[in-house]
Amino acid sequence: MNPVVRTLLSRVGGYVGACLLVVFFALPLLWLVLTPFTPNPTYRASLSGVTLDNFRALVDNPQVWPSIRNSLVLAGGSALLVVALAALAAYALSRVRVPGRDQLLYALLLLSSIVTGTAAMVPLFLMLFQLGLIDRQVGVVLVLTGGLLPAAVFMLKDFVDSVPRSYEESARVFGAKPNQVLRHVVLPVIRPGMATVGVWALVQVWGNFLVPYVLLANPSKQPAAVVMYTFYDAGGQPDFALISTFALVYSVPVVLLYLVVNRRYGFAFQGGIKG
Amino acid sequence: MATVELTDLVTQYPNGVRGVDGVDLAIADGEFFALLGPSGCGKTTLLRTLAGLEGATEGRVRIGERDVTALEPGERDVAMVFQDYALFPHMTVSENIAYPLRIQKVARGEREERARESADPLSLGALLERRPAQLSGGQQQRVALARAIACHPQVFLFDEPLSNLDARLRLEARTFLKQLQRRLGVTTVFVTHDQAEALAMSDRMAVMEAGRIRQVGTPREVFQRPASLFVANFIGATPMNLLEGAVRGGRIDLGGVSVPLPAGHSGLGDGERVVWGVRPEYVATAGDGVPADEVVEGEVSAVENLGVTVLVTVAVGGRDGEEGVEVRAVLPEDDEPEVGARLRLHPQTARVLLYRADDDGALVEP
Amino acid sequence: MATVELTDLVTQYPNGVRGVDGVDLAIADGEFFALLGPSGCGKTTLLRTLAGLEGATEGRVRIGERDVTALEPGERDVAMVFQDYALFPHMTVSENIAYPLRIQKVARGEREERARESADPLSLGALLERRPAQLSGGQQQRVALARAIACHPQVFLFDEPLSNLDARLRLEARTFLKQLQRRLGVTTVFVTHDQAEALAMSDRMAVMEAGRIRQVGTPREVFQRPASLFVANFIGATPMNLLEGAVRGGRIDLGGVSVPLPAGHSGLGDGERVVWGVRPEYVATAGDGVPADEVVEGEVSAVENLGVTVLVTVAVGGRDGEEGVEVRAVLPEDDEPEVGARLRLHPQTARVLLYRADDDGALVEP
Amino acid sequence: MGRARALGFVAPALVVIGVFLVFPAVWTLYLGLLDYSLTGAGAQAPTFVGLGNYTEALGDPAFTRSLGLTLVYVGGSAVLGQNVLGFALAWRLRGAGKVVRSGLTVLVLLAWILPGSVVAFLWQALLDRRGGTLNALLGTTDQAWVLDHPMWVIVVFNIWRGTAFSMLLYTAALSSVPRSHLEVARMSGASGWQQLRDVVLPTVRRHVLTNTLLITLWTFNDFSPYLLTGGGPNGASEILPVYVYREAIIGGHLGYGSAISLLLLLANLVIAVFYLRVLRGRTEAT
Amino acid sequence: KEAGDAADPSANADAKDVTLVVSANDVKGGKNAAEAAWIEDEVIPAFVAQQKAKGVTAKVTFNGAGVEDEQYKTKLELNLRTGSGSDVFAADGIWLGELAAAGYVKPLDDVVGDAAKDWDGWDQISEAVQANLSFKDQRYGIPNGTDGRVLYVNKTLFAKAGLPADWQPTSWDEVLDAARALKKLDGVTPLQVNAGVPMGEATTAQGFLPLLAGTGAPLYDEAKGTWQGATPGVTDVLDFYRQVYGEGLGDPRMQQDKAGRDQSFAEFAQNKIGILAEGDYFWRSVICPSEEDCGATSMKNRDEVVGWAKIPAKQPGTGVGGQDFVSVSGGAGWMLSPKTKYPQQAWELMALMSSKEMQEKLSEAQIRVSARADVNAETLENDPLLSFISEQVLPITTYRPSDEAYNEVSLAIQQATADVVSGKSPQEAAATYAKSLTEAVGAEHVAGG
Ligand SMILES: Nc1ncnc2c1ncn2[C@@H]1O[C@H](COP(=O)(O)OP(=O)(O)OP(=O)(O)O)[C@@H](O)[C@H]1O
Ligand SMILES: Nc1ncnc2c1ncn2[C@@H]1O[C@H](COP(=O)(O)OP(=O)(O)OP(=O)(O)O)[C@@H](O)[C@H]1O
Ligand SMILES: [Mg+2]
Ligand SMILES: [Mg+2]
Repeated sequence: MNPVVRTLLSRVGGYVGACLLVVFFALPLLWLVLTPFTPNPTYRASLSGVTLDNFRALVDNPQVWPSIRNSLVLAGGSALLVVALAALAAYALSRVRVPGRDQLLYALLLLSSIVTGTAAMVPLFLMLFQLGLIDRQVGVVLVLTGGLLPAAVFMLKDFVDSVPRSYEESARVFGAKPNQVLRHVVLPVIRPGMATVGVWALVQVWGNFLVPYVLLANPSKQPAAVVMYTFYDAGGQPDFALISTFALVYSVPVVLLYLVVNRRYGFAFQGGIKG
Repeated sequence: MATVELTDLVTQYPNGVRGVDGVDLAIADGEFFALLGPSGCGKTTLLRTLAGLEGATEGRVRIGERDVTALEPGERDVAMVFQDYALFPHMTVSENIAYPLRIQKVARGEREERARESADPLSLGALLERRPAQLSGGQQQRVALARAIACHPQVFLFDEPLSNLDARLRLEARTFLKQLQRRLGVTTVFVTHDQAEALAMSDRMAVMEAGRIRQVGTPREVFQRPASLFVANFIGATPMNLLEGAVRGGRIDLGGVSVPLPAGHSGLGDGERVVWGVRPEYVATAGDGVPADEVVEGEVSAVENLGVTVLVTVAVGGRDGEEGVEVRAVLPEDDEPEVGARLRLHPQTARVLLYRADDDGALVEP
Repeated sequence: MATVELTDLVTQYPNGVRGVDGVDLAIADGEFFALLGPSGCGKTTLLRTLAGLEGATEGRVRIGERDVTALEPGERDVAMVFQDYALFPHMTVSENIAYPLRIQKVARGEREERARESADPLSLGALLERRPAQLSGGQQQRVALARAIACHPQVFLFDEPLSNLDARLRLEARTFLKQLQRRLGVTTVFVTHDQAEALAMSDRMAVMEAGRIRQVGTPREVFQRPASLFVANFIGATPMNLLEGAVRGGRIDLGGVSVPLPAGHSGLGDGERVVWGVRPEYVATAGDGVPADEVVEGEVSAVENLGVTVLVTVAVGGRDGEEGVEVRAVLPEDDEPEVGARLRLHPQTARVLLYRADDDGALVEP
Repeated sequence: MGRARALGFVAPALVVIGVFLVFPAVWTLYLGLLDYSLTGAGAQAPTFVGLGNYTEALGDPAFTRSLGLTLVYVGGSAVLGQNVLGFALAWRLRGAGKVVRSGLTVLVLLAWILPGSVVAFLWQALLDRRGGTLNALLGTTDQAWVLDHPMWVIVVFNIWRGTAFSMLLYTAALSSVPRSHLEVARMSGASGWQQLRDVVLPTVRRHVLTNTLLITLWTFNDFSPYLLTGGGPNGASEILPVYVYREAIIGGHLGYGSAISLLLLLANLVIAVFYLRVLRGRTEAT
Repeated sequence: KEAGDAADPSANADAKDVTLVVSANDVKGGKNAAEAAWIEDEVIPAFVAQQKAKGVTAKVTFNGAGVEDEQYKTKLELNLRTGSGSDVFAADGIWLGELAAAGYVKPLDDVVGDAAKDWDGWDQISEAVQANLSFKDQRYGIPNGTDGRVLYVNKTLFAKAGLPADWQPTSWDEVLDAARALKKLDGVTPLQVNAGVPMGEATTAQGFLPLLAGTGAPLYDEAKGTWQGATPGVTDVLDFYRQVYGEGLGDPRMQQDKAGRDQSFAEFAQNKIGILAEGDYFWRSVICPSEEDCGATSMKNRDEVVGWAKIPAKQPGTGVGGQDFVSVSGGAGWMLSPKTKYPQQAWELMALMSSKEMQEKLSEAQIRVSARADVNAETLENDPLLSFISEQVLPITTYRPSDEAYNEVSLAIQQATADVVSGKSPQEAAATYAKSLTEAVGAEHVAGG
């Protein structure tokens, strides 16, 4: 085949493929973009006029802002805790040879699938009750952190593995104590990894409904994910005006966070467990 | 500044490999000492044991008056420059240089002051606010040096600091590093696998093989009288001519050619197998005045331009189906022969060294 | 085998950088041609454009009789050896060597046959079933070569194939590669930033700077008469002495010292600024018979051992607070001076080259 | 770093994991041995039934069907869908222009970071039988995607939702493939597919393993299809997490639900070991 | 074990500082906002004032929620189990059996004692409605309200199909005939009866049970302690479903869809459904004329367009107790946690909530059928449907069994209807149902076969 034609064809094919992918990924988002501005929102993604009334209704709703704040507290708290604990653990696990380390990590990963499942709700509730952590946000944060930690360590360890040891050794030769090495060198270097894992953890918590709902009694402590489900009118009909607008507002912090992290650190993963 | 003394040092890795396997070494105060050897011989391990990054399995390390064997790296008062420089990517040049001072809790203002002081003589003054990723290889190397200098250590440890530089830069950096060390007068241990680097820069050098030191001496001593075949093979810009043969009738028979026995070796018995060695630089074209029994003659099989000189490989002997031998000579550029031409070479008998033809390959002293 | 011809070649990267910026070059059939230049000058880009890995923005590439400018890399009948060898870690040596044949759908049996054929002369016969990770650097390099040979290309392209070897191996590989190319007679383009490599191995070489070719010629031509300051600076095992000065009264005043004007340059006007250049190898200690006006005298500031020779740096002039200049000389080992000693040097006027003291720094032809 | 200090670094994470993960998980596993329910008489005095719950589950056609659906779901959406699409995206976007790359990346990531409850609405709006965007787009009326092709819907949904992770991981992986290896293949005349097979895949095999392990695990536990299909119609998309939800929360059979959780875990383990075998087998040879 | 502790009715009876927590599945600004507002703005201030008059400082918090009933129930059970959470809570009558069997709740007589026995409000609440929050003849809480089911009809469609505006079928066949007539209209779903799993309890309460009541026997025979298995009655009901959905009179897809109930509401509001079997809240909260209250499903002209009819027995006279017409009611009420620290004050709060005054306030905020007859008498007269229900339906209605197994039985029923809707034969579905039933309650508690 003529090389020019060939290049042209592959170009065109590439663009068509890219367009299809864009459509595939963008189509479901249409509703989120259009509905909040539609006067009488329904399941349909249509724009029958533009209005900001829905936002006004949202502003007037007493649950909205506290719930977003609670979401920030829960998700932010969990993300910070997850990142902090996982970074420490990942560093140690990456640098010290422990027999069976990878198996242990994987076993924990598997166990985490149990506590994130619905069946564990009862043991979790009873345990937190005994610990006096029911209806306290810190309890929710701890439970969520526990569930996310194994995967976070798993992912962060790959980042630490990719940091040359000479950085640490160099600092040690200059007399840095181990925690100084960690603070001055290792943590800053794996910051992109921590940011990425942090966003990941935050997203997981941000959308979590069951755990905060069950473990928090007071509605004023409930996060947005729980409140999202309360926007039904008296007849049990979803109130799309509120839901769509709230969905948009509710998504904004996560998207913003992603944008910030992406700009500052680049959103990236390391990968490749040591087979 | 300080002396460095290693006694019976052994460093064994957890997997059982002995990276350093019984080393005794004394390095003088202010000396520029090179550790040379092929890849995997244990140079880095030795350096790291000195720095305290690896624990010594046996033996002792003394720096100055202190026995530091059991001390942490940070307590040994040494500074190390790693092969990959290990500059912290998230710190500016200035912060990198001042890092050791930060550890020593020097106040920020003074830190910056001293960073500037170390940076200036290395022409880094204008780069202080950049990050390592924005520097060229040569600049990175200088930052690593400045960082090592900034903490005024008693000993510098350099692990192949030049090997990441390109050929030209490497030459310049050599001179520069040497002058710097001279000026600072800090005892320096320098690891390299490049013999030219070791020769050019060091006051004294050690050649290592398999965790052991094979020879210690000034570059001159090591270059002129390599103590073993291994060292002989390793040292020199062009590989040394090393040909196995047997003593026969006061001469040495190299298979196809025979060369005179150097003076002082009459003690060698007839038929004894030795390795005849001479550097290509000490092989010249045979002028008319050269006695015929000191000439080896053959066909030029390769010519390499070395600049002002050429390295000529001559296939000697090998008639009657016998395997011949190759003799290399470095000749002035004007004498460059054609490949295929016949050439008469004259190895300077006074420069010839003999080695035992056994595993150790020790130098046969006259 | 084939000639290679580049006409007005320009290769521009998407970011606007012109890696190759107007190159005309003709390489003869069977020639061993080296591309030399500092990092970033466009050597790799040129080679990759030749290989078809980068598209030419302007100009044409011809290999043999064919215009290959628009062809895919796989259709150009060239083989490339990469700097990192690019051996596939998951394939055995034999599979690696036979990989191009596998793509060409050669039957398995024949593939193994031909892999063996290419491997044997490179002494890889015993290693065919190993994987690259189990090979030393030198062996890996030979496997990469065998892979290039196996597909019987018309042109070999080598991108710094030796730079990952350690110093010793590099020297051996040089000779080996040269001999191999000679035997196969395949046109070869060889990229390096190491001038010694280019000098030693190539039939002809080109020196590049910033995407352009600055000089083409045999190693001898380039070494003896670098066409510009840039080339002069770049070529040579030791950096050339290049000192700026002014013509004054039939001599050249270098600031503090004055040296004779070389023959054939009487056309230069008084006060004209030139760069005086001479290789350290062409500077000797001044014997008694040397006329005083050809001697430069100063204090030794550094001595580097080069093996059989030493590189001596002498600070000349610089009295009365004036900045002096440094003159380097390569002296025989026996003449090694002490640092700090006074030394009289004699640059061979016949070897001195003059360059214009402008940005181009072109050679002033006599 | 010394062992002791390392332990110090790991300890906080271990404590949190021990208290808030291992302990409740073990407790859950213990409940799986009981005839435990949250209400009714079973809550008063649960009896020990040993492996009763397990035998019951394995004998329950609803469970086996659910397990089968889960395998289809995981296989289709994660192992194949996210893996392949994520890889393809990472591969294509490598050479793409900045606009296309960042645009697509943001879209893919949005699907990943938007909260599940929001996403559920988005997909209901997309697939709605009456006025869904998809029907409007295709000109089909009254096409109830969720009812007619429930498994397809949740598989495609999960591909949409989860591809971002694979894409990110493979982007990192692909940057570890030496360019020269690809170029050797190109110089040999290898086609795009041959380059992929001979160079890229062998190099990123470990990343494939990591990725596949993680997304398999996550997809096995993914509850979000419930928000789309509710497990229906008539159980046709009742994957195991939904099954557990129905049994444990709606039906109140906590002991049973816990037992299923363990079975879920075991299935996962078997699959993980299988991956390790397949993907690692050849690495050992080196 | 914890749940088994004996309650002490007199605990803290004369405390001067009282803290109480009320919870319900409603929340201001969301689900059932009116009730949440009522609790926060009416009940609590009134209670605080009432206590203050007695010299007691009361602090009452309301823990609202707005989630699916199963989730509310799960959390409620966890709270009751540990004794954390609320003192007074809202619960659906059908949960009582389970909660009581688990020991999570106790009879009012045990927890509160005489005060509960002597409450004057009981007189206003009919026996049947009281039974909704009673278990084994003991009262566990005070009912808050009740409801009734009818068949809603779209009069416009009826007119188009030539059916009478004051339609009142007397047998299932008449219903089906009307549906068949409606079927001739284009784009109209003639008849929608709740079925299938996604609708949850609505399937049982709005669809299956009213039909079953029309076959003569209740689902659960209290006297014998048996549930109807694959009885002819059950099979008849399932066969009715088959006719509706198998003949295309109803839209089976809507019953399978997760949001199917919402869809049927929306379609009814758009005049696309002829007959819909629903409870009264459909009238007041789904298709009310106010767009503000009922959103997209509001019907401005509801009062002109929408008619209703009582649900007929299978044949006249075949209903439970030989009735011609039947209905099923449910309803939630207030219960208190046996672990409350302040049983007397909690009771006082409950009693206040169920007082005439408060109940009237609630009915004003959101019209509904209260549990109290005196309240209904005053509040319902302006609403034709609700007064119809209160006058004509409640007398013939039946309540769901409050047995602890009810939840599971209901799940089995939902599955059976789902099977029929998706094409299985009624006999097959009934057999599967009977099997699940046997597993859930034991063979000795299953009648018929
Ligand atoms: N961390 C380690 N664990 C086990 N063995 C090691 C370790 N590091 C090095 N070795 C082994 O110890 C020996 C000496 O290694 P070392 O790194 O000191 O060599 P080197 O002389 O620095 O080589 P190079 O020039 O390649 O850097 C080698 O055989 C090497 O394989
Ligand atoms: N992929 C690329 N995209 C943009 N610019 C590039 C790319 N590759 C190289 N360049 C630029 O093109 C110029 C020539 O690069 P090239 O790699 O050809 O240099 P080189 O002579 O091979 O250098 P080195 O000795 O460091 O390998 C440099 O300025 C480089 O920064
Ligand atoms: Mg080393
Ligand atoms: Mg290059």
